[in-house]
Amino acid sequence: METQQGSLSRYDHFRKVDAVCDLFQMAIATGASSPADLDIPTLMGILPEYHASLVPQIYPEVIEAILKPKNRGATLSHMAAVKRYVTDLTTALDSGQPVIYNFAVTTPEIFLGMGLVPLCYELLPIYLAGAFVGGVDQDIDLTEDEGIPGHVCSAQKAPNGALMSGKMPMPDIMVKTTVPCNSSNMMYQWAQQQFGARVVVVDSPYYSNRRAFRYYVEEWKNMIASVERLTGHKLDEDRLRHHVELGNEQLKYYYGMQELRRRIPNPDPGMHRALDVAALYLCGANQEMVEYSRTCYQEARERADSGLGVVAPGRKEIRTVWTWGMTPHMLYLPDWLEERFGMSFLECGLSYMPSEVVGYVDTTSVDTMIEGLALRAFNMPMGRTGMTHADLMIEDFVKVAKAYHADAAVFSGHMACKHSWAVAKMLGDALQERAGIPSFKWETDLLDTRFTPHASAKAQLAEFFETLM
Amino acid sequence: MILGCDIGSSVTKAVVLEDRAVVATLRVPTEAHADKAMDRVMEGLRERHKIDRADIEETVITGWGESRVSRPHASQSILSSLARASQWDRPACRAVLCLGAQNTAVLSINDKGRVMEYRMNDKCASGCGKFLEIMFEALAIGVEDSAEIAGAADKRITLSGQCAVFYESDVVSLINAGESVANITEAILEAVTKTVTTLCKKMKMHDAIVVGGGLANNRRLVDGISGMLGRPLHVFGGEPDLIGAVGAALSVEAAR
Amino acid sequence: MIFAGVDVGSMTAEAVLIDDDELLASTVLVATPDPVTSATIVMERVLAETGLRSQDVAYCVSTGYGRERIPFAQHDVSEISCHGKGAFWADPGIRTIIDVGGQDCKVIRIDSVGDLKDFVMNDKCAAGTGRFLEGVAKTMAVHVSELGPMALGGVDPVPITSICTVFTQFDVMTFLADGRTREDIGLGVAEALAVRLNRLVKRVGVEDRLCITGGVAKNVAVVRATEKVLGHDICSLRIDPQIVGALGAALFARERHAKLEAERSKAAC
Amino acid sequence: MHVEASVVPTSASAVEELAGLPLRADNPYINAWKDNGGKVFGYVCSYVPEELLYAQPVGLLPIRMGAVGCETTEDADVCLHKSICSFTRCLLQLGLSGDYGFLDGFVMTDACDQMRRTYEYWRDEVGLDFLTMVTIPHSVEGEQRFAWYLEEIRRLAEAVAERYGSSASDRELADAIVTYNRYRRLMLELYALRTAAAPKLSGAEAMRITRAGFNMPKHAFNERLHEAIGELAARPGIDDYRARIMIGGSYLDDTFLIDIIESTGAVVVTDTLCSGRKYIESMVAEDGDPTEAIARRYFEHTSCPRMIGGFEQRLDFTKRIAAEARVDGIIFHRLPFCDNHSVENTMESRELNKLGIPTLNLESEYLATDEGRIKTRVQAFLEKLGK
Repeated sequence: METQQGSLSRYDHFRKVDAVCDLFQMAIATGASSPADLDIPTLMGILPEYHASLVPQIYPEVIEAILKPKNRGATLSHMAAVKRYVTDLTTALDSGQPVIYNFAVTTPEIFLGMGLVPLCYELLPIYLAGAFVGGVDQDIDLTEDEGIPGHVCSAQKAPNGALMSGKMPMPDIMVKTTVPCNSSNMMYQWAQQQFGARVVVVDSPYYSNRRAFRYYVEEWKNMIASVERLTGHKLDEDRLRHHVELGNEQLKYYYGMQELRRRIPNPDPGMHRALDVAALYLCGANQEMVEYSRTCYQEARERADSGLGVVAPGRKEIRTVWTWGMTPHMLYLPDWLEERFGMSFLECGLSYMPSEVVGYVDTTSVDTMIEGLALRAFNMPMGRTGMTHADLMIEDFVKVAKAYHADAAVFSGHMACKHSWAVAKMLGDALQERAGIPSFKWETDLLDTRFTPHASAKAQLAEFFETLM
Repeated sequence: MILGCDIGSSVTKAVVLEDRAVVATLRVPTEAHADKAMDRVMEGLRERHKIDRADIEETVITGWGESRVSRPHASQSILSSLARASQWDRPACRAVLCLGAQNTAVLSINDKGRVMEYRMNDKCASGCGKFLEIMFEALAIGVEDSAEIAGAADKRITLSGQCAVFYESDVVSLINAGESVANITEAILEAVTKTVTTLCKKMKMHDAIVVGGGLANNRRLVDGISGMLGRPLHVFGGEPDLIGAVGAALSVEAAR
Repeated sequence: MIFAGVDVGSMTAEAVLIDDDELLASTVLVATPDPVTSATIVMERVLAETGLRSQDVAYCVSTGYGRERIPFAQHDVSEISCHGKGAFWADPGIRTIIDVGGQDCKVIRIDSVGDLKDFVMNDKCAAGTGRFLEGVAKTMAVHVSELGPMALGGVDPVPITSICTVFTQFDVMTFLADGRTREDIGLGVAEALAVRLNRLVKRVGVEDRLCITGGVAKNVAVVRATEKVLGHDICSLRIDPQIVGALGAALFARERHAKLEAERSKAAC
Repeated sequence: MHVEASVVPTSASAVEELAGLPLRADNPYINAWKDNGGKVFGYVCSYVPEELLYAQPVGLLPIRMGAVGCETTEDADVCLHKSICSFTRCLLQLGLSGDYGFLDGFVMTDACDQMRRTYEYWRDEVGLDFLTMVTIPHSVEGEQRFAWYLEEIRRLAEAVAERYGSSASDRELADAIVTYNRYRRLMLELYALRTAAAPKLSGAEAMRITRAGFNMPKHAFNERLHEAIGELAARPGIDDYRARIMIGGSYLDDTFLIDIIESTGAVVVTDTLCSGRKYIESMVAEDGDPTEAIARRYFEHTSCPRMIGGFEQRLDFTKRIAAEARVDGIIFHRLPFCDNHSVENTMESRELNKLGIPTLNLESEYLATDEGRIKTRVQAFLEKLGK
């Protein structure tokens, strides 16, 4: 572990994410395959004080999950990639780069191409909520104490609280696509007002058609021009190409895994969906992230080739599509369900990106690269279905349910996500009528662990799998 | 003889089946202690029905207290118990509505009595028995008398609000505004009727709906829901609150 | 001169008589569903206590939920202002008041003369109110007044996670079933309530001195827990915290009467 | 199309007629319009270019849909989860229950996530002869965004032409523009009567009259409003009020909140609602290409909170209106789950409080019944103002 300095030690969120990577890597390095095998006292003895102080806050279920053979490789490589990303980010910030936050569906490549290391505003709270008990609850409270109501999305309340408490650096620029919702758009305006951030808008038109896409590409070009103007960093073709190529390679494995998950039994562990999404948000960021994707793909591939699935052999597999998405603060949930009920997690609203539509970014010229990245953003989770008629989301999931041979659907509705709650009924009916599978809807919050406590979430899901399956 | 017990958080319901026929029924307070409740059941069976532990071939438990009973027993999920009991009561049954103290559940079941889909009142307590208890406490009347009291209503009041607590303050405001108890009672029952009906409509329900649970005794509710659904509701054989217990006991019969 | 204040809430009704600046008498009773009945009874009681007759009262102000409908009150003032006024009379050093009522709680900020400066009221949710505690007490088959002392014996507070008052009662039942002690449950509930009050206080900020009014102020466990989360001492008033609203109303009665007198004499000459 | 001739006013007094105008199926003007072969189009959002519809030779009457009088949302709740705002659910309820059966068309926008997501239910469950959407960029900066909006409304015009076989000439558009500008000027006169030292009408009366304007052909409304203004000007003003209040926040067309405020002796003298003062702000240019002029006005008028980068402009608007009406305080209202206005209200309150303008933030359902709790807050707010 390198000695921490600069913004890495100054900002608690950076430090914490970096430390949790160390901890997970260490735990796996011990070779233990379950928490019982871990010699905690000895480990605590050799851990730096800060790291040791974090150990008791980590979800035991997460430790249990990452130590399992099926999750070890992916976790190790993912943590390495995140550490590398945090290092790149903090190094850039320490060398005086402006603080630029990007919304999840604007690809990092475009900023990396300008020699900027962007930080996805929502990303670090998502990691921390997954690893630590009540990970970002206090940050959410800080924001609500300012008068922001409970029904506003915690994906922005958490980072807002982190900014208020100095856990993340104050923003210079924030780049926001106006997809997917009013809630996030209001919270970026709030950040502009409270922290004096400069918000650059990428207007995402309603409709998902050619005309809308042309407009969207224009919006991207204007955004790039604004960021160039505000930062003095110019988009460099070769630098952009380098990161786009990394991204393309990552996508190759991403699509590959989507294919593998259609197999029976499904060879791809459910807990990876959350990691994959985080990886997608950081697509093209570094070589290690490519390694992560390759590791996931190859491990799944080997399982598939030897006819193995993530569900114990001989056990009935319950194949599920998660029509809203996973629940970040319950990172371990898919693994828990695989173990208890033989559930396998095929695809979710936050992981589905149609390869036949998005494909790979054409690296011929700056223009083709910008268009390609815009196309990916346009069809990324949230980007694709968040700002158009509900039909697209419904068609996508009926297609997925059929192509992936799903037995059931689970809608883990994030309470703040009004536009998807308005579709839930149509979606459930369509899946029942056209794919013949039942849907289970439950209410939760993306990051706030108090909305539906883990115990009650587990009880509700257990009831569903016990009763229907 | 098979003993089926539905240990609710406040009341424990028990039935004894012999050849799929009810030979004894019993209700005892749970008082938050599942084991004690089971002892009381055994005691009651002995004293009131002359049925000894030895006569019971098997005991099947369902409901809130199931996991809290230390004595060995078979267990059943409450939802499958509801499904089984309903079809036992009415073989044509393809849907169940259970109006319990803590939960309102709607199930659609196939001809084998298997649960195909279900909906329950989620975080929101409105529409469950406990909710009515609390509302009527504010009015100082009993749930059992509510249907009759509501009969005297002479004015239609609409209660908005989404959860029990919202309703409660609405009710208090109405009381303070001098509304008659009858009118408020009717408004509360109407609100619950709508909540439950909406829950039912969220799911494709096939005809022949059996309704069970303690609230199924409330004619005003049952008729109201049936009216809004435009479907007949069959109240579970005589003692609707026993539906869970009967279903649990039937699981053994089913197994054979 | 005698002034009266009557405070009709959703759970209790209080009446206070003052003679100029002296607190003559006060009465608290459990409210009936009808505020007018409650007000009438509580006023009769307080008068009976002092042997005074209703016509001896120079001016009466009502507050609380039924405030507009009290026939014998000449004027009504919101309970928010009344709690500020009453607490300030009891202790002029008070700047922040947490009032936990039957179905809602308020945080009230007052200035150096006891006038309302700012306030915040819980959104439509009875979580963290008197009714919340009552429900819990009922589930544990104890009187709500026993909850505080009992909770002080708690060592390992249970986690109260449910936000819904109704479901909290089911949680409590489950804790009992799982063999948790009433003390631990009581403490868990007190801490949950303290956390909710803290969230509310954060919205308007706190300025010393701080006090709690309403029935819940008598719950030692809640008061201590709140002090802990807030990181502020809570001073206890020299009067029954439950009558603060009614006292404030009586003080407003005195003010209002003086104002009207002044106007009348101005009109006369 | 002129229908006023075929409508027998319910009252000789224009104020009474407008303030008491029946809604929906009982509305005599809407019925007369249809009897004359006209079509009635509904819309909800103030980004729908009414002139463009009103100008159509086929005779399109745009009415702003509200849900006043809706008593339950039981059917809408089957479709929409409870985390969808109650106005959206009430409106869909009226659609499902047939109360809006008289509508020929509905022009929606994507301004609000919750409303836009009911499009499919209106299409599949309610069913209308004509249903379309005008989509709006989330920022008004930059010509390409305006161009998108302009294209959207040109497409709306084309769709209408395609469906009804005729389209509005520039002349007809220009007439509609004149009519609507007159409507806005008259409404501003009405507001001037409200903001007088001794207001000539209560906030509740004003809202009812405004609502009539949403539900009448503007020709007819302009005439009656003109008379009403005369009647009101002749009235003695209200001079015994306790405080001058301005309201703002979520969409509001029900007098529930104003009634509570005015029951405490205060008078609501103005607002910044998109269904009120903001709605009549700024005119359409009467020269140049009419469609483009219309687009400019609708796209660039004081924005909805969902418009990123428009906060300063909205705050300035609030300050200006508050000063114009010399208000003692501002009451911001939000519907539960309304993201746009809940955050906007909090942002505006902070800035206004810094300037010493007192604000109160309230939340209540569209079908609110908790009068007591709201009144307590309002009364305490007035007491805080020393009123």
